[in-house]
Amino acid sequence: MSVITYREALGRALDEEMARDGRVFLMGEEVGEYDGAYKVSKGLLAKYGPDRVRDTPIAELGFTGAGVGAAIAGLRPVVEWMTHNFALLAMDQVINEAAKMRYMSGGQLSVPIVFRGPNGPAEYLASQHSQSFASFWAHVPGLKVLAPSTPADAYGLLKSAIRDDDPVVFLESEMMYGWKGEVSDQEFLVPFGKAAVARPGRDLTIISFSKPARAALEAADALAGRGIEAEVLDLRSIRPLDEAALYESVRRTGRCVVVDESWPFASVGSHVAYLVSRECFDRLDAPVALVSGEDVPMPYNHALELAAQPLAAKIEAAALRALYREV
Amino acid sequence: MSVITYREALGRALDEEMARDGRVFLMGEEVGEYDGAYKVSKGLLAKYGPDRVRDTPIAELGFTGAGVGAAIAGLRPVVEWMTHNFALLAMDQVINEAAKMRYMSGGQLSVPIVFRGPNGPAEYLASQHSQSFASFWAHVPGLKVLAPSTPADAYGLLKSAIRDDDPVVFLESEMMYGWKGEVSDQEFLVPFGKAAVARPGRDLTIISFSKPARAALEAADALAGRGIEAEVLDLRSIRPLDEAALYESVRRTGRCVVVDESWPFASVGSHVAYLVSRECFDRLDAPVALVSGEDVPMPYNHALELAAQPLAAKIEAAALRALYREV
Amino acid sequence: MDDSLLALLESMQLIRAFEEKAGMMYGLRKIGGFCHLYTGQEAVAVGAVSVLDLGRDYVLTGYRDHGHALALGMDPGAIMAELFGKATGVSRGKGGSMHLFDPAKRMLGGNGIVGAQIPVATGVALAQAYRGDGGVTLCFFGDGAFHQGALHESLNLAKVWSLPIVYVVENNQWGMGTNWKRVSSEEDFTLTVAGYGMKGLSCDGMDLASVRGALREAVDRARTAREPCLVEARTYRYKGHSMSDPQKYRSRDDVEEYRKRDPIDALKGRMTDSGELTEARWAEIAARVDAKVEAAVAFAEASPEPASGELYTDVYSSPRAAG
Amino acid sequence: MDDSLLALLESMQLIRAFEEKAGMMYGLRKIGGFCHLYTGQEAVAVGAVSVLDLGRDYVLTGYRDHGHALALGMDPGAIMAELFGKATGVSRGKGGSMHLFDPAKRMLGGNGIVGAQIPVATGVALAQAYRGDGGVTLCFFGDGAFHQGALHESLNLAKVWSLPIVYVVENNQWGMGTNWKRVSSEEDFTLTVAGYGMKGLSCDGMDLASVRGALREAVDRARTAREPCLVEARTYRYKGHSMSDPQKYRSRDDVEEYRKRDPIDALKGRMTDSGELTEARWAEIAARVDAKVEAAVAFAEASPEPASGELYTDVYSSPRAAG
Ligand SMILES: Cc1ncc(C[n+]2csc(CCOP(=O)(O)OP(=O)(O)O)c2C)c(N)n1
Ligand SMILES: Cc1ncc(C[n+]2csc(CCOP(=O)(O)OP(=O)(O)O)c2C)c(N)n1
Ligand SMILES: [Mg+2]
Ligand SMILES: [Mg+2]
Repeated sequence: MSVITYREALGRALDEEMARDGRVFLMGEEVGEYDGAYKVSKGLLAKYGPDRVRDTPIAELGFTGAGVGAAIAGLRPVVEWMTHNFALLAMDQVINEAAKMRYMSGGQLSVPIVFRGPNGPAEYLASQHSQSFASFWAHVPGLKVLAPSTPADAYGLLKSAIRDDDPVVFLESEMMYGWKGEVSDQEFLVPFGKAAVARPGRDLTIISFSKPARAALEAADALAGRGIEAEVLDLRSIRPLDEAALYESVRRTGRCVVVDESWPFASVGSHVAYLVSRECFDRLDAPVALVSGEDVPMPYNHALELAAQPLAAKIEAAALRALYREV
Repeated sequence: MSVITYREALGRALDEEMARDGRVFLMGEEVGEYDGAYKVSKGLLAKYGPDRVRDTPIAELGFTGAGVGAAIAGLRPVVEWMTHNFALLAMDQVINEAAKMRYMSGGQLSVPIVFRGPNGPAEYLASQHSQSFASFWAHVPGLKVLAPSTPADAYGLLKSAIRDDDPVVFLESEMMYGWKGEVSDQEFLVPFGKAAVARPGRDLTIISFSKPARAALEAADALAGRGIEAEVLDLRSIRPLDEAALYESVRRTGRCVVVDESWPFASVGSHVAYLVSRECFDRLDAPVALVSGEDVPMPYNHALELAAQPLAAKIEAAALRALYREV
Repeated sequence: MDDSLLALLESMQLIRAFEEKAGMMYGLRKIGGFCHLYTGQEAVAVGAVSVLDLGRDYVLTGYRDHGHALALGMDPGAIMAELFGKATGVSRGKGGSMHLFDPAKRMLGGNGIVGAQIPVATGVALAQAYRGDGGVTLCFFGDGAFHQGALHESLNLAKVWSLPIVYVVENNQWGMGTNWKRVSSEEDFTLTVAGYGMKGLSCDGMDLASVRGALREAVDRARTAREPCLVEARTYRYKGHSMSDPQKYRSRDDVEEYRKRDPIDALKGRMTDSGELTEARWAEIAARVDAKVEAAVAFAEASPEPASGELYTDVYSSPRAAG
Repeated sequence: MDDSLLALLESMQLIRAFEEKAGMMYGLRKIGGFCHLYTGQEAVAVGAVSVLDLGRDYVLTGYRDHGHALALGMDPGAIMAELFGKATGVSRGKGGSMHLFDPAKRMLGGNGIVGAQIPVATGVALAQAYRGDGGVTLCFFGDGAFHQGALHESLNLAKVWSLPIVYVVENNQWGMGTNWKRVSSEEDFTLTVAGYGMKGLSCDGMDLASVRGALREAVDRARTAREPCLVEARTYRYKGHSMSDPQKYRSRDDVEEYRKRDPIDALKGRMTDSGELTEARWAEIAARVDAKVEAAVAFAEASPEPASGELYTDVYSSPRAAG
């Protein structure tokens, strides 16, 4: 066991997978000579050279598509988007090429590729640099979508993603890169489609993924101070989704708050909230609550920026309402 | 009153708005000399000339962005996407420019623009040409999203969209272009954010929008044959959403089926189903059902293609299940 | 006598006959949706593919892909079955006309989004360079696709990374109803790519020899010097853009002008004049081609529809991998 | 004595002083997030803007936009307040450093997505052409942005539609840590645009006169002949890409080389030598500039934060238009 950062966990996963399999390579803006805009790929250029740690021009559509082509031709590319915000430019290649290739070729082609980078708001970045696109990716059959919130899950899921034969969208966060956690020194994989019980509890279920998973835990701490034991589930994998785990928990607790930092409309959050509403219909003691990012572009001003996000206080308040307690 | 097609209704709206306001112009692939890939703009080039009916190269990102620029500089562009499928290439301009411009400029700039074209599956078009992107657009604050299913609504909403000071995404359908309906010969506007009661009923509420609205009506007919009176609501406007109308109806009927031809995950359909589940929590006699497009890329084979869509039989079955009746 | 040239003539004739039959089958509603015929452009696909090493090279193209598929030697029956949406189709009835794939025959599709194959093909060439396997990728697209940003980004990547790729613009002069001159800031595409430090070659797409000459040079440059390049093949499509195009944007005469320079007739004429081909031999070829096409139709007709359970297969590598 | 030249010198000095102060304020955590300073490139924005007709022309740029905003005469206090995220900022604290807008001063932003302003600017020029108002649009972007597909699509549109636009590549030689030569298939961007039938002009971005000469020609061509064109201004940024850049990719010496050719020092020197400028006059200018910058900081400091209700304003044209 070592305590390492989320950033280091990703770097270790990349390093190990590149060492293990010569078909694995990394490409993206500033991944090589600059050691990564957020230093995830630190040291990899020196170790593996420019063919396997490939700097690209600023051309998201082009290099993302080139990754798809390399994958159908038998390699296992990891494409780093400097942030997911810029991936809007590459959506056509991800959705119309990567996600559909296997299906429209009648199963003849595989696209073993990972698209990764920071997603969601960070600090003082304003509207074009503070978006969570989890809902866009999750909408699309053919893609797998991962959103770990701890260094250990980041490590184990990235390794699984690189070994997977399907296109995987991997959601990180600028804010999470510095988060620390215990990671086994032994190699391990985390499987797709398994939610984690980040904290067990019996009074209500809080479901989240990615960065807000920590706010969910903070809210659970605050609730514990009021004698309320919240169970916190961290989805880790959005597609496939561990529906069974969610239903099992909510059927036990009877109350549920879903937390998602994306905009609310047509989001992963509202989808999960719907699934729980439907599948736990007979066992719910209160409507499922959704605490999402506010339905606005992200403002630059920091107080407004914080107000736009699903911070712990909002989650706590939603939990109290779900328990019909005073907020 | 005249009986005209959805296509003609759109053409009439464009024609009238162009005649009314010299700032309104149409641009897109084949809108001019070809009279429109689906003939929506038929005759407009002859009437208004090439500056106001502007053919573009195949460059969705570029000409969509050019529309945004023209809008901030004071014109009122209508951008035709030959189909929404191709708009994935233009998403960055729609989301990062059009939708956010007002907000990130602190209210200084307006983007009065309409993005329109056929959306969703048609026939034998396979995976890259059969996508409904309603959920992508609806996710984004700053955009308004319209999805009329009748000629009259298409006419009245397109006129409202062109006069609106915000960016509007307008969802049509290749299959709907030939649909006929009565449209008043007098000019009229349809306001945003008002759902239509396409059929009144008391036993359950079926909510839909765009092309599946017709399947919902067919299902209601079939249900009527079984003595079940379904109320069919046609959203027409997805953003803003007429939440009050939905809740009023479901609180009355106690049962609800939502129909959306998009993929299910993080969709308009699952979002509306969640809202209804939450807001009508105490009044629901059964879980809200979602009948969506299947969670697969669209196959070419026609039988599979039909099986992938939310046709009337599936809606009827979902309604029966919501009524705890035998399917 | 040049047997290989005869084989190429037969390949062109197979495409011609296949496409004419596909058009008929569309009329009979055996085929639906978008169906883009390759008639008139046969010399481009056949000529280009003829210079490849099919042990290691790859081809990608757009939605007007029947010609490339046939030129690569894909089975006409499996292609026709795909157009019919049958389970025996190359893409098991899931892809249709625009999405023909057959990696064993080096065909990586078949793309419906104008220009989207360009970055993908660039990545295939990247894989070839990465492995150093000596392979070359051929990427076909139309004059209309030339204006997509995807092209610009890809040309730059290919040049900066020295990828073994040849971009082939099939300039059939129309992108749907739009003449290429009307939407091109520079009519000569080889000049545009020169601005990317890339060699551009022009050839007569109605003339097999001209296509082969340019492609041989281009493929050689890509393979041995890892110098990407672009070939513009000026050609013409005889039919409408897809089956639903009334073609008001051009006159019958324009089409007739090009039919006079028909690539099959031209090659046939030249070979007959030189004595390489006799009428009898031609009749034999034409009959064999017709029989193949008939057999393809019969195979497609007789083939089963995909089972309904196929709706949920091939979404992921393992069944029900995602919920 | 050339009063206008003195005014331009003062404008450059204002940008220099403003940016240095902004860097300090960032250090004091008054400013957060991405903050891209324009130091070193002053001659480009000031020179380019100086040839515009601000009654009808427009400017759009990327995220390194303080220089353009100041050159256009936007209020330094409102800009600094924006960087501080205050309610009195040009964008009411919602945009921040990357999103400065002021339509009255002809500034249409301020864009954080590399290259995204290029199609938007092309559309602004389209509106000018549509109205025939004689206006010209200036679109600034960096060497890194040159490889975005948005550029290719826009160049083609501008040329095909004869739009009154001038694209200005501020080639400061680095896109973050990437030297432009490493990612450019053709190092000379004017050659690339020639492939779009477009005139390309080069100028020395460290020399105000050179920038003005090229821009005057380009703007004139755009305005009178509706001929879009591109100007490459070779320049250099003295600071890191943004405030968090350790700059390991270049040496101190490289930066020093360019500082020797500092555009402000150069102009000052030339004007002093020719007698157009005295030390006393310069001291006066510098003092005025410093006072302006101090006042800007004081204004920003004293300004209120946006009210919490501002979170939901300016999403739509009318409040709560969407649910
Ligand atoms: C991105 C995108 N935009 C628009 C279309 C619709 N479309 C299909 S083919 C075509 C014309 C393409 O012309 P060209 O590239 O010259 O190829 P050709 O059809 O002549 O072979 C258009 C506009 C599309 N499929 N994809
Ligand atoms: C589409 C997109 N990709 C990546 C980024 C991250 N990024 C911001 S600035 C930059 C470098 C741009 O360099 P250049 O165009 O030369 O402009 P300069 O910073 O030198 O002014 C990058 C990669 C972004 N903002 N947008
Ligand atoms: Mg063409
Ligand atoms: Mg630069």
